Amino acid sequence: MTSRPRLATDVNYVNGLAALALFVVMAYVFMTSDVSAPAGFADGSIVASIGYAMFDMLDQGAIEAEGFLVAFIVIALVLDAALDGAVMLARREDDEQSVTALADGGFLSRTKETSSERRSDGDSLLGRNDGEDAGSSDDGGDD
Amino acid sequence: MAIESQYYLLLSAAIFCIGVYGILTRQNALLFLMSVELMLNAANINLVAFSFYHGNLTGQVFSLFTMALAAAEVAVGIGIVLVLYRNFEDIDVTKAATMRW
Amino acid sequence: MPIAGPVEALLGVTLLGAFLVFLAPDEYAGKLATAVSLVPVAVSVWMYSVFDGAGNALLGGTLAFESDLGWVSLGRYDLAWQVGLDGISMPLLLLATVLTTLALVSSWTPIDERESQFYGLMLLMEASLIGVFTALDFFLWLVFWEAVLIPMYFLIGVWGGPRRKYAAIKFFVYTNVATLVMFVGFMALVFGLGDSISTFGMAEIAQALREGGNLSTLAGLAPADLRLVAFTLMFAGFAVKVPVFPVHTWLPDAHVEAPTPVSVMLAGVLLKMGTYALLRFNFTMLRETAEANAGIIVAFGVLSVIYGAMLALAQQDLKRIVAYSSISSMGYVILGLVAFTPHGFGGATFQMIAHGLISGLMFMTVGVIYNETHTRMVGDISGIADRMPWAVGIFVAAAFGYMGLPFMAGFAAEYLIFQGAFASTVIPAAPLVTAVGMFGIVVVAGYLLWAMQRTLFGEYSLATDYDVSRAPVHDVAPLVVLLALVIVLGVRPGLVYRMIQDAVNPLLHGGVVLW
Amino acid sequence: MAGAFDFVPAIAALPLLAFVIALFAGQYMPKRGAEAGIAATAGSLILSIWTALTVAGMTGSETFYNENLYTWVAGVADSAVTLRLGVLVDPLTALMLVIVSLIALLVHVFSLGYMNDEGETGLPRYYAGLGLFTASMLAFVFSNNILMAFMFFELVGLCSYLLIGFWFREDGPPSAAKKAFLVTRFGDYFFLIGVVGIFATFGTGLFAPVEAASGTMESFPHMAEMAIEESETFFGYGAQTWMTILGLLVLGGVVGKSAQFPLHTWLPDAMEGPTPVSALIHAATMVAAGVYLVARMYGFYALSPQALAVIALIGGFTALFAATMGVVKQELKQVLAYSTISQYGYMMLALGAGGYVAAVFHLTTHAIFKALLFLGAGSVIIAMHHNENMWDMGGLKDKMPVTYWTFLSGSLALAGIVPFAGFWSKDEVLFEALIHGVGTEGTLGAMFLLAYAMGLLAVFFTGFYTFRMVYLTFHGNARTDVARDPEPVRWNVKAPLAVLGIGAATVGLVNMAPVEKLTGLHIDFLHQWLDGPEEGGWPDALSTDLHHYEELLHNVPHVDPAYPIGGEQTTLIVSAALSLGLALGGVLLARSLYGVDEPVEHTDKLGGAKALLTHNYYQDESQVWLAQGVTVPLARAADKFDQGVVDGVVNGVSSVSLFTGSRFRRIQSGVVSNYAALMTLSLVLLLVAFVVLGGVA
Repeated sequence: MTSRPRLATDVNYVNGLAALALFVVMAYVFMTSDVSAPAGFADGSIVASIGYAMFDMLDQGAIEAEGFLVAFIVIALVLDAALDGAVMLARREDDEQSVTALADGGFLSRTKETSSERRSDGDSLLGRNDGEDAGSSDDGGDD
Repeated sequence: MAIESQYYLLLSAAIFCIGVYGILTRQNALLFLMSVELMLNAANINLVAFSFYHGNLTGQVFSLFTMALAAAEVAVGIGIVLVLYRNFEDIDVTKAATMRW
Repeated sequence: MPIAGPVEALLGVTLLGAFLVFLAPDEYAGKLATAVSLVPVAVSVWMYSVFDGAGNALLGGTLAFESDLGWVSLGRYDLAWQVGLDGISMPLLLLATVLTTLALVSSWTPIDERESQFYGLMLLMEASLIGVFTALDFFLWLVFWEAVLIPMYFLIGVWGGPRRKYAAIKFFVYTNVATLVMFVGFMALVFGLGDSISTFGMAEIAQALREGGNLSTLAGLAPADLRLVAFTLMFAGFAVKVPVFPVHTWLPDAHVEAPTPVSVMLAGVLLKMGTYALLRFNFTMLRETAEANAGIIVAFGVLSVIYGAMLALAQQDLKRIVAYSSISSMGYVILGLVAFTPHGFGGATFQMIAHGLISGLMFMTVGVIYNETHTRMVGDISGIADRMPWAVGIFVAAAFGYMGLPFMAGFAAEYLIFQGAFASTVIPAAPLVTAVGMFGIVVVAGYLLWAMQRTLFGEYSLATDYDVSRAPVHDVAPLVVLLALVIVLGVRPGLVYRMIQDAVNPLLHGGVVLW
Repeated sequence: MAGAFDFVPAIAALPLLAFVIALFAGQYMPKRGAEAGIAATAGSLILSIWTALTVAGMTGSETFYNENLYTWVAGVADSAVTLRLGVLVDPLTALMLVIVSLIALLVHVFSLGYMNDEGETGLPRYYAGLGLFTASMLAFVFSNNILMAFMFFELVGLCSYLLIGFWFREDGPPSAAKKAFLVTRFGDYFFLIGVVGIFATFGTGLFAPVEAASGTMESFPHMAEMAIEESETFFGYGAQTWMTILGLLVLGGVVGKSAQFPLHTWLPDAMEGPTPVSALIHAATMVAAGVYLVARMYGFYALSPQALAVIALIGGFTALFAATMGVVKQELKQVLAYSTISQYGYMMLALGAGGYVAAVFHLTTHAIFKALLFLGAGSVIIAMHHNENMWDMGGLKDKMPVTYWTFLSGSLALAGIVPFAGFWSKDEVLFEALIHGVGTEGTLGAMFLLAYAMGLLAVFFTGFYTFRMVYLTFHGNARTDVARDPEPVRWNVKAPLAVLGIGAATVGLVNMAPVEKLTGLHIDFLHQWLDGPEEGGWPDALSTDLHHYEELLHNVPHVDPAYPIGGEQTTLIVSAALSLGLALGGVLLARSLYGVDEPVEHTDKLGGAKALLTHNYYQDESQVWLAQGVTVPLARAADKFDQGVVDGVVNGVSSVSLFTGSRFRRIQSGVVSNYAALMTLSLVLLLVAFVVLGGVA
């Protein structure tokens, strides 16, 4: 099997109509709205002003802005967390044999055994939840 | 003469709707991620446009943050796609429907 | 005012105990919980002995163990941590603490799985109950009122009988919807009062309402109509908890499925929340409305009495019999409350205590028999009097207590209610209505005697494969304590009736009596 | 100095103590608790006699006592009544205390023979029950207000339940116990309404005024009297009507406990209990309580002609009705049971017809001879190894002479043969009914006469069934092996029989009214006892004296005596001769039918009436039908309604929401694209709505 790109055949065009409708409505709204002329920026370096705004040095920037130091730090942390999270999600559990994506050139090379094991684990876990749910609703309904 | 604000909005709406279209019509999780990226950038266009409209840089700063967050989102998103693949042997999002009712 | 009064101490100890017990290993959980619950008993008995409250908590009486701290500001209303006791809540608090301890002891035998969680939830419920009976700020009260449901839900739903899920969900949804209805009614009053109140303090609202005239038109309802609507909604809401016919059907299911100790708490204390709230809200705050509609309200009360008794007559399950008879007994409370006479109010409040003790005793006794026989169906058991003489003796005593045998608490309460209702000027045709309600004492004798004859006496036989022997001491001990309490209160009702009367008498005076 | 009156509460407290001791320590005692009971009842008897002597003025200056001793419930508010417990001692109380404690003592002693010697188990429970029974009855007797009376009345009911159901391992006794409690509870229901009504009307339930530090507390009969004089209205009724209603309500309890028609059905079933208990129930405690209550509050009943008429009619009817049923019974104790119902009917007749002394007199004599008969029957039952069927007996006369002669004494008293106790009292009852019936104007008089006629007819039946019983049991040839060789009884059976046997023969002498009237000798001691030697009678301060009652009877319902046949003496002689003649007629008929060596059943001669009588006029059937044919189906229907309709609505609501939920949840397909599509569509719709509506603002 090659990993050559193919034309998508599983496209659900009917749902796409919703997106089209959304565009129509938005376009209608925007085009009929009465918008005054933009104010534009004052003279000066925009990029520099952005930099100053990020570090709360508003008095040095030429263009009006707000301080974003806290947001900057927070986003730094979030990025860090996201990275950690991504690594955690992506990492295989210890007992699984480590198969790198590159080694077999794609996603499709995992052993059948491992996957079916996973599958059954997941099934039984979810299946039990399912059963309990159904049971309780039946209790309520029948009596 | 600057371009009227409506057209920025129109552009952003178009890109946003293309993103939405992608999400609605495709089943591949990676395409989903790309579509979401499009939608985020549509929002960025709006931010920059309104920043210009109000003469205030806050919108532009915001769009920078959005990009940073988009990066974070992609990182997590791809992680999720990996897990999805591991659990379902596929990245077709319509198959991961075990948690419904 | 010290930050932490006895009430806070009670709550704190119980909550802390609950968490300790949650963490304790199963083997020790029962004993530990019982030991912990002795602290609230001791504290509440001490509180009773130094009780110095006078008058009604909502009508300007002197509160005992009061504390009033600012809590949250919500718009133009200040929510406060306001707790305190008067002559109505003090006995109920005692009832809650004492009954919890006894119920905990009676759980040692039947509860044999997830023990630490069971006992923890029981203590959690005790804490909430303490809160319900002490809180005097509506929001605080509502928090506790709702908090009671959560442990109860789990206690029924996890440790209950075969249909426990159905019963637990029914109980939870039913009472929760009732709370919603009641809440709407109460908030209508609050909004109707508008600027004349600045807190959710029950006393402030009650006094504003009793002085009259402060109520403004709300949502197109004139003040008089607003009172009526609010009264109806609140009555409907609380009636579910009492429970009053026709919103009683959650009770038998909950009782039958719940494990014995939980039934004890449910019948002994939780039902009293309903009547306590009726007394505090409907009959204190909206006195005129209650008086004007006494005929309808008393009809619900009397109907509950007779209907509950008739239903009890048709049951085969001992627990169901007691459950339906609870409906009957709580109907008397309604009859007493609506009479608007000193003995009516006093007797109704006393009946809450008396019925709490007696129904608790009754459920516990049924539980002890169940522990040995593993069945509660009347037809399955007979002649166990020989095998477990003390338990059966107490069963007989409890049954007669339920029938209103003089010198037991139930008689005192019922007599006072009858006395109050008979002389009522509010109830139309009071003597006749009272007489109809009193017929319950005949029916109650009918079904209890019948059940006793079939189960306890005659030749020994048992449909289940268990060997019936004497109940262990720790099963019988709580029964003895309860029976002793029932008799002590029956011989000397004044032990609690004095403070009850002191607290309910201001209800009869027009307007607010300042002490 | 502490006088006898200070110890009156101890009269009831001693048996109560015996109850506690027997219950908890009885199993460690050699006689299983009997010791405590005997000591306590003996103590009660001594104290009662001391009290009686004090009332008679022999051991102190105070001759009556009425105090509130204990505040049960204090009414704080003005309009709230205060409920108290107190002690009232007047001649009636003193007399009854002596009777009750005497019978209780004898029954305790007899129980040694009947229960201990027979090797019964569960004796501590038995003696505890007896103790509590005695205690409740004694406390009931000295109650000074109607609420206290009611409370102990109920305790008496409880004890009867416990004792009748003593042999709980069999099926019969628990059922009988249930019936006894339930039927009397039905009567007590009305009694309780009456009590509540009396308190609500008068604010007090005192039988007699109490001199308290704060002033005199009036009694409710007196207040009722005043109210009638002043024509007040209560609850929308005139005073007279209201008093009648209250009186009849209280009468409900009396009818239940004293086993009057139509609530008498529990009493024959109550024979399932041990025989000494039957003796106690019938002679002195439970059944007597009802009649005693009417006598206790006679000042109240005397105010209502309707109530008097009802009492007299119920009494007369019950006397006749029960006597006819007694004629066909096979079992010794059943005969006695119906005779009890019948005799209490006489007492009610006397009370209704204004014969207060006659009623108390008959209560006294009946207590003695009925206790005797039951204990004698118990003795026979021991001898017969607990076979009670009279057709299996016969010829016991020679084998158990003590039992026979004492039993005969009691039977003569019951049949009303001169000079045994029953003759004097029954004769006086009938005489009073006759003269008041003739003397009273209007319907009330006619009612009295009707009741008198029924009472008179019952005398014949009484004579017949009593001696049918005696002949079948003791005379003729022994019909079974057991009867040929009966088990001997010991002193503890014979001693109580002897005491009572002598009593049954002689106790009538305390009030030989006919002799007094004829000879002019003042030997109507009981009359004097209840009336008092002084002008106006004593104790005047209590207004519970005979003199006061006679005044009331004369003033309010206008009950007056008149002598239809010549003067008082002639009427007296004719009346006495009539009742004696009828009684003798009954005795002779019994002798001719059953006084032979090999008696046979003659019940078939009754024809259709036999079935009616053996089935007790289908009273039990009808009441069982009322309970099982009406109430139980009604309860089942209510249950169906509850489960189906009321709970059905609740479950309906829940299934509707569950159903809609189960449909709506289909939206949650789990496919992300669908969710996104829905969101998009919703957004579109929202925007369109805004556009159409022209924005938010």
